Amino acid sequence: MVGKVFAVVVILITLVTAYCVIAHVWWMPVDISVHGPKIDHQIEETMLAAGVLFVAGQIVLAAFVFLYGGARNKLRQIPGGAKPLVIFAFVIVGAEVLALSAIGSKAWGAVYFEAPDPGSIHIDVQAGQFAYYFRYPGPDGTFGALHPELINEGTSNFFGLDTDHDPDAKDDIVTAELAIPVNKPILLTLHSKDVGHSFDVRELRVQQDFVPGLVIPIHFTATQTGRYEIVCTQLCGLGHYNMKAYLSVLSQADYDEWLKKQAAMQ
Amino acid sequence: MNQSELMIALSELAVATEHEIQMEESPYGIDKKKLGMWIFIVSDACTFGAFLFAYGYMRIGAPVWGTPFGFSSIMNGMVMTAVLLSSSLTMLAAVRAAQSGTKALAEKWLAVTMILGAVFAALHLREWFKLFGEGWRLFYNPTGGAQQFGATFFSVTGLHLTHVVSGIIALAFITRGYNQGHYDESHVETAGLYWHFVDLVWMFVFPLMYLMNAR
Amino acid sequence: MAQTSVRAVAHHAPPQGFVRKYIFSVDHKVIGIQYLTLSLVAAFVGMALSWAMRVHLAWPDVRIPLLGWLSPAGAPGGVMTPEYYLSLMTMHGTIMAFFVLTAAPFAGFGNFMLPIHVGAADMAFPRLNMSSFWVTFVGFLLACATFFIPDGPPLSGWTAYAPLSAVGPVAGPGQGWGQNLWGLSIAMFCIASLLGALNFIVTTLDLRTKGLKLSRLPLATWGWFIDAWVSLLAFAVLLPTCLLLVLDRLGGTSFFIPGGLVFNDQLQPHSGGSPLLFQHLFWFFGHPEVYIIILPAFGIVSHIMPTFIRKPLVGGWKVITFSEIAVGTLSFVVWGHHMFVSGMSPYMAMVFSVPTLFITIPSIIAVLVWVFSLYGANIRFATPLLYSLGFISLFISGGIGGFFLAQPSTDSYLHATSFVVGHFHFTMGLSAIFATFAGFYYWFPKMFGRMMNEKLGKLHFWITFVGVYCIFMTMQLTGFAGAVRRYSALVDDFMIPLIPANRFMTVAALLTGAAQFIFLYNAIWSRFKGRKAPDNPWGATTLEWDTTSPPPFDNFGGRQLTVYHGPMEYDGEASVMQTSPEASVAGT
Amino acid sequence: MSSNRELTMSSYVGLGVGLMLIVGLEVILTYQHLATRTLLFSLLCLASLEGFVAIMYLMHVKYERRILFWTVFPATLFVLIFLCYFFPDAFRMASMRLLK
Repeated sequence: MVGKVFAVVVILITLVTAYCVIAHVWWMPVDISVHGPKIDHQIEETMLAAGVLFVAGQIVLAAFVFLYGGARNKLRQIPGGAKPLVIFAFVIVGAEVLALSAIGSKAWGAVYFEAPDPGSIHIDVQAGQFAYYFRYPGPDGTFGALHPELINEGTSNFFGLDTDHDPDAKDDIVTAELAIPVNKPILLTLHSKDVGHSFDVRELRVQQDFVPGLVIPIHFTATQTGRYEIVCTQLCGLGHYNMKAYLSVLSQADYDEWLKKQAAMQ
Repeated sequence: MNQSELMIALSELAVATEHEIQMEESPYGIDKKKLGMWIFIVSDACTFGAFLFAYGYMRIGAPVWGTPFGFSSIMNGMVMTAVLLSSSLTMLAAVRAAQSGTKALAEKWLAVTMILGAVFAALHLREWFKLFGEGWRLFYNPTGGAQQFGATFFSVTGLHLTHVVSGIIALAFITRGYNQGHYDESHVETAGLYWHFVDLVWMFVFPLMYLMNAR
Repeated sequence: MAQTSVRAVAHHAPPQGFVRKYIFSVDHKVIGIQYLTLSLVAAFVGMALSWAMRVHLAWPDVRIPLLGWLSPAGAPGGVMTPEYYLSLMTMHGTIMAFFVLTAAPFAGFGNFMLPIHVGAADMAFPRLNMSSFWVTFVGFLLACATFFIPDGPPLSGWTAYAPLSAVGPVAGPGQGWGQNLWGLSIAMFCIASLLGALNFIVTTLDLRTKGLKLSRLPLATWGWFIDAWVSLLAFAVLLPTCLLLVLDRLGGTSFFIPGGLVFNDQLQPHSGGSPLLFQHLFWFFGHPEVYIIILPAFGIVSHIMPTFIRKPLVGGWKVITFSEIAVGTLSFVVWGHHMFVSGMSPYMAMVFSVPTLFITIPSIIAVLVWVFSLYGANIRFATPLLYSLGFISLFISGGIGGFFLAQPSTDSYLHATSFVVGHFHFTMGLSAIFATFAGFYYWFPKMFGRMMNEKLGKLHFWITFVGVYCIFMTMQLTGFAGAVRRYSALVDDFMIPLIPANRFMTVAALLTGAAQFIFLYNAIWSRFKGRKAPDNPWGATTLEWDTTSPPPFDNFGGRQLTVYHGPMEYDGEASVMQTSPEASVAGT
Repeated sequence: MSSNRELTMSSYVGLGVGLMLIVGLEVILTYQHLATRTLLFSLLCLASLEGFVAIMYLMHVKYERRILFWTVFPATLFVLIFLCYFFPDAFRMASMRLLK
């Protein structure tokens, strides 16, 4: 009796879980990046492989518990002993994980092994407790040097730019929102002001930590206009849950307009 | 009398006497204290390893490292190495004497070992105070190079020095017990193993912390 | 080639007086019970913390009873501040991972049972064993003390990523003495674990009774033995990590703190350190730690199952043991999968990903062994077996999540989401807890000489089993919607739709947690009022069932034990004790 | 490996002198103005040689059963070798530094 209840409970849990996954009760938002479909594809492949193992594992467990409760049965051993199990694990699961890592490495490589397009729009990103700031190089196309000792929130010198002496810094445009043109390759250089943070845009399929002391490059191309949330996913202190910014993917014309407006506000 | 009462009675009988029980032989064929010391050494070697790898990591990542040790410091290190190495040999002599049953001789060699250990520690502290005098701190590099030099040097050698000092204390403890007959030659041998390990670590610390930082 | 050696065994006399007998006792059985008691207290503390967090996530404005009294600053009027939420989360992780999951199945049951399993009178180094426990105890007190100091408990998570955890109070609340105490507490835990592991290894190798070849070791002992090796090497690396962290905080060094950091417009005096070094050192320990938690669970479940299915495991001792060894070994080369998006070299991601995927092979072999051993069995559904079956189901459910997190491409989406939280709660948290419960119900008669109540035990099982699925499967699946972990409030546009799911999890967590009081009641009631246990209530074969319940001070009353069989001599109703010279019934 | 013919005490003294000579060689190498990488490599090789001799003779492993050697060495080297996985990030730290 206990065994039969156990079997039914396990099967029910398995079915509910499978339903939630198949019906996409909680699922990824639609992808808006060029590299994203590769990642989505990989997640689906993995879900298929892992899902089959999950359902099969739970069902076999439930079936055996259902069938072999009590002392009435004649004891039997699985034919062939452990050998077929070990062979199954090595051959089937081994092949599966090899296939996954072979295909998966391409999805990873598309983001991290390829150099950014030389024509990318370069935007500098700084994370601090608990806000992001973005910096566009301005008309001269060069970023001014960073002087952390000059950082002053009161005068809105978030990056520590020496605008008095550094000609490169004079025309840098600093914003609290990230705007990018659609269908253009973008290069972000991430650096942190204080502790570790992260740059996570779910729709872009981009998540990358800021490492204090290092500049971490990341590149992508967005394919749909819209407004998306950038959230921090690396524990950074009390305001962690509330640390966010917005990513606006604009048409080229809107982007130029926006940039002009921002430059005027500096 | 039921079974459990019988067993309790038996167990009380058993603890009163020393009796012989047949056991599986240890696969290593050595005393359990010695095996325990070996296992400790494996884990302690990993701890030192992690410290030294952190040092390597800091050093690779630093744009300017700076190499502060002049020839006199290196010579001091040479002398320290010689002292520690001789203490290993005297320890060996102590173990041999203990094994051959010449207790007084073993105690004498143990005393020499402790003295050599103390000399090593004294030389080491002299080096430290010299560096303090030059302005080195855990967090400060007076030559303007990477501030990690002080941090890595003092923490790695400090950990080693802690091992030396606790080794001296352990040796003193064991010598006393050996003298009073609580401990036997197997305790001396196990302590010796630890002492050699401290020497072994120094064989890596000296080239990596001193020689790699020679001017 | 049965080599035996005759050794004179000098027993230490049974201790006299309350302090020697129950507090500073060198008896491994008392120490085992001390560890289990410590873990039980820690588990209820950790659970209370998780209750408070879950209630706050689901209903942020609810006043939580007692919380306002515990910390007037952290939870004014019982409504917690964001930083206090993070502190509770940090301490929940620390207490659960170290003082419950590492301590109970390994140090707790291992201490009580391992010497008995090998037929010894005590551990190899009883006094060392006692000091291991008391160092752990002081470590636990230090961790708990953080709640009562003015600086408040740390909030950097159980991973304590630098530089947040390393720069000191400038980084915000919770970065004062709470974080220092945390570092010291974990350093003490490391030392205790190292000494404990050393003791386990030497006891298993050197104190086996006549005839107990390694091939005849009980499977739980194999689990603890392999686990001792993994702990020995992994904690050896966490210890320097904690020391360096404390040095950064108190000594002003910059191991983990780079230059150019600015807090409140003030440039910090540090330079040249690397946060990634901390992550590497921490995860070099941290990933094996997951297996330190789960390997004793593997052992306990493999030990318990044959008794209740009345047949040996498929493949005998070899297949399960070799898969445990493979898991333990591989656990040291996969830590980088925690760091795929952390700024680590992307090429290293591939180096870590492949072994991480391959570690599924020995894990799946272990699961297949358990599941296919049920084939053609005569299952007796006692509570210990139910918990073992629950363990298998939970381990499968969590294990499949590993496929996603082992690959950098899929992890780059799922990293730091509640998918990860659900995954590790299934694989290491709940699996280890279920195995601990299985062990507790199984060994309780031996430890205290009384049976536990089966009805309450089963009730406890059903509520817990269904409850944890409701909590953590929901948690795992909401991760696909990108739900970020470690958020003290759900305020982002995409997080708000997840509030109903979070309320569901909270209700399930409150009910599941409440069910643990059934267990507590059952344990305490049975301890004093339970049915008297016979020496071998389950019809098992290993050495602990070959002595009285509870065992006498030197375990076997000074008898000469000779082992003739492996631990799995079951054939339906028939079974043969390991020490019985009768013929084998299972052909192992 | 396992043999009962232990060295005599005077041979041990000889061994100690030999180890000291290796240390001397290390010091001499230090002052040859080698490239840092070459110096590190040769110092590590010499130190490993010294360590090996110390473990085998001073710490007596040569005269124990083989299994002790095969327990102690693989376990320690396993950890030390895989700790090397850190270093790609150390080089990254040098090349991707925020403040030059």
